[in-house]
Amino acid sequence: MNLLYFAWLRQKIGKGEETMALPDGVASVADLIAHLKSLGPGYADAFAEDGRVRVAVNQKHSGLDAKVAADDEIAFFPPVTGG
Amino acid sequence: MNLLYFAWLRQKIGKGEETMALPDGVASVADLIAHLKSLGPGYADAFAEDGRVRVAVNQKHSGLDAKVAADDEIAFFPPVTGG
Amino acid sequence: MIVSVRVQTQDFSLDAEVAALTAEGDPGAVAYFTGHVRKEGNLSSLTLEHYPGMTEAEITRMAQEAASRWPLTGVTVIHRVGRLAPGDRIVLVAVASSHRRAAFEACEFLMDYLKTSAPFWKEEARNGESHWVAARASDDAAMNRWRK
Amino acid sequence: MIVSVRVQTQDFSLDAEVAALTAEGDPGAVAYFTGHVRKEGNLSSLTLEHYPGMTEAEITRMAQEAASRWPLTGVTVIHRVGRLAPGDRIVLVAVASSHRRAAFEACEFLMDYLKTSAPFWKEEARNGESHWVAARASDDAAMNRWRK
Repeated sequence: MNLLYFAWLRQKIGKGEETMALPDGVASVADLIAHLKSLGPGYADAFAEDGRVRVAVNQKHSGLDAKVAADDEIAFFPPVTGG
Repeated sequence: MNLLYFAWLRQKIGKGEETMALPDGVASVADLIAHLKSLGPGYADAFAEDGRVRVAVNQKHSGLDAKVAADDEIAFFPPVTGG
Repeated sequence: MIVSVRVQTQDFSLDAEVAALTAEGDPGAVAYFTGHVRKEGNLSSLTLEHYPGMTEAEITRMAQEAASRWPLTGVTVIHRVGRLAPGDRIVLVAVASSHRRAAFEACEFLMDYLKTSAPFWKEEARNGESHWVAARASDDAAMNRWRK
Repeated sequence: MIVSVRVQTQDFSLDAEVAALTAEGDPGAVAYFTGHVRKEGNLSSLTLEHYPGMTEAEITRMAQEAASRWPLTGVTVIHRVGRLAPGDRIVLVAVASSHRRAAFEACEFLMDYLKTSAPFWKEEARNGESHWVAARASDDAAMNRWRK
């Protein structure tokens, strides 16, 4: 899967994009976040408050219960502030 | 008084502006319209349907009961269609 | 507050007007409206007449009323008169504010006001004949939304 | 219907955009909105980030949703990204219709949508320090007006 991080998530994690094999036991966005939090303090900090993080699966706004698969593009970002 | 006519009132009356002494017995816009109707067929045609004519006294939208005086600027016109 | 009201025969530049409108204050939001002569069918031209003096005074009064209802930093109203061709721009209303909702509402209010209260009259030429455009009840209804 | 959606670093010309937007169909009414970087106090710059691909797709979807709700002849949305200075224009939404109320409503709808759903993020620089702008509950409330 291809993971993208924007705004302060990108800064906390230290990169804007990474490719990752689907981790064992990960079936939903919530599972993926739990896995990412275990990867280091930057990830743990980025996802410390789940409520502040938004997610898009294959460029569509999604919820924590959305399913994720090996070839998905999954993006994490703060609430949007354009316009 | 200075009288102004706009749009189809100007065309029916045949002029856009005229100066007139305050006619005897004319105290309101309604009185003035009754007087103007007597001045000829163009005037009578222009004011044939009172409901279609709007009036401004000294450049302020006014009603048929507004008072008129010798030094007023009184304009007659159709409902506006700008914008 | 910047208030610029003009009745003119020539066209206008939106970019120049917005630069002037936003030169003072700190508006984060500008809402605009332009009205255009229809290109439909057999319309060959539109001629606009106004009441010099009263028109400018009415529009300025409208702009001040808008500023009393919403927090605005500027209002620009340009209304063209004379002979216009299909597709030409007729009118510009631009409203600057620090709040986008205020800018939108004041802009819509001013357009409704212009349609129902500013002394302008439109004459259409079609197939070699001219006729005066009739006022529309829907414009009066739109204006009535704003009555307090 | 004309739909033009661009995410770009450079500024835009309102006059050129309106000419393009009104080239097709017969819109008598065009409503616009521009958002500008505040000039207040100690803000030295604003930097905008977006999600390439998703952003353009989201805005295009929004434009189509607007066209399904109101009778529109065209929609133009330009959103700038990168580093902007105080007073710079950030965004343009322009909506053409044969009905002015439809143009105003669709324009306001699209702005509310952009504020709450299009993937853009603003970072402000003040006094040598940067911070990410927080989303505002008032923008969510504005968007909720349009939910069916």
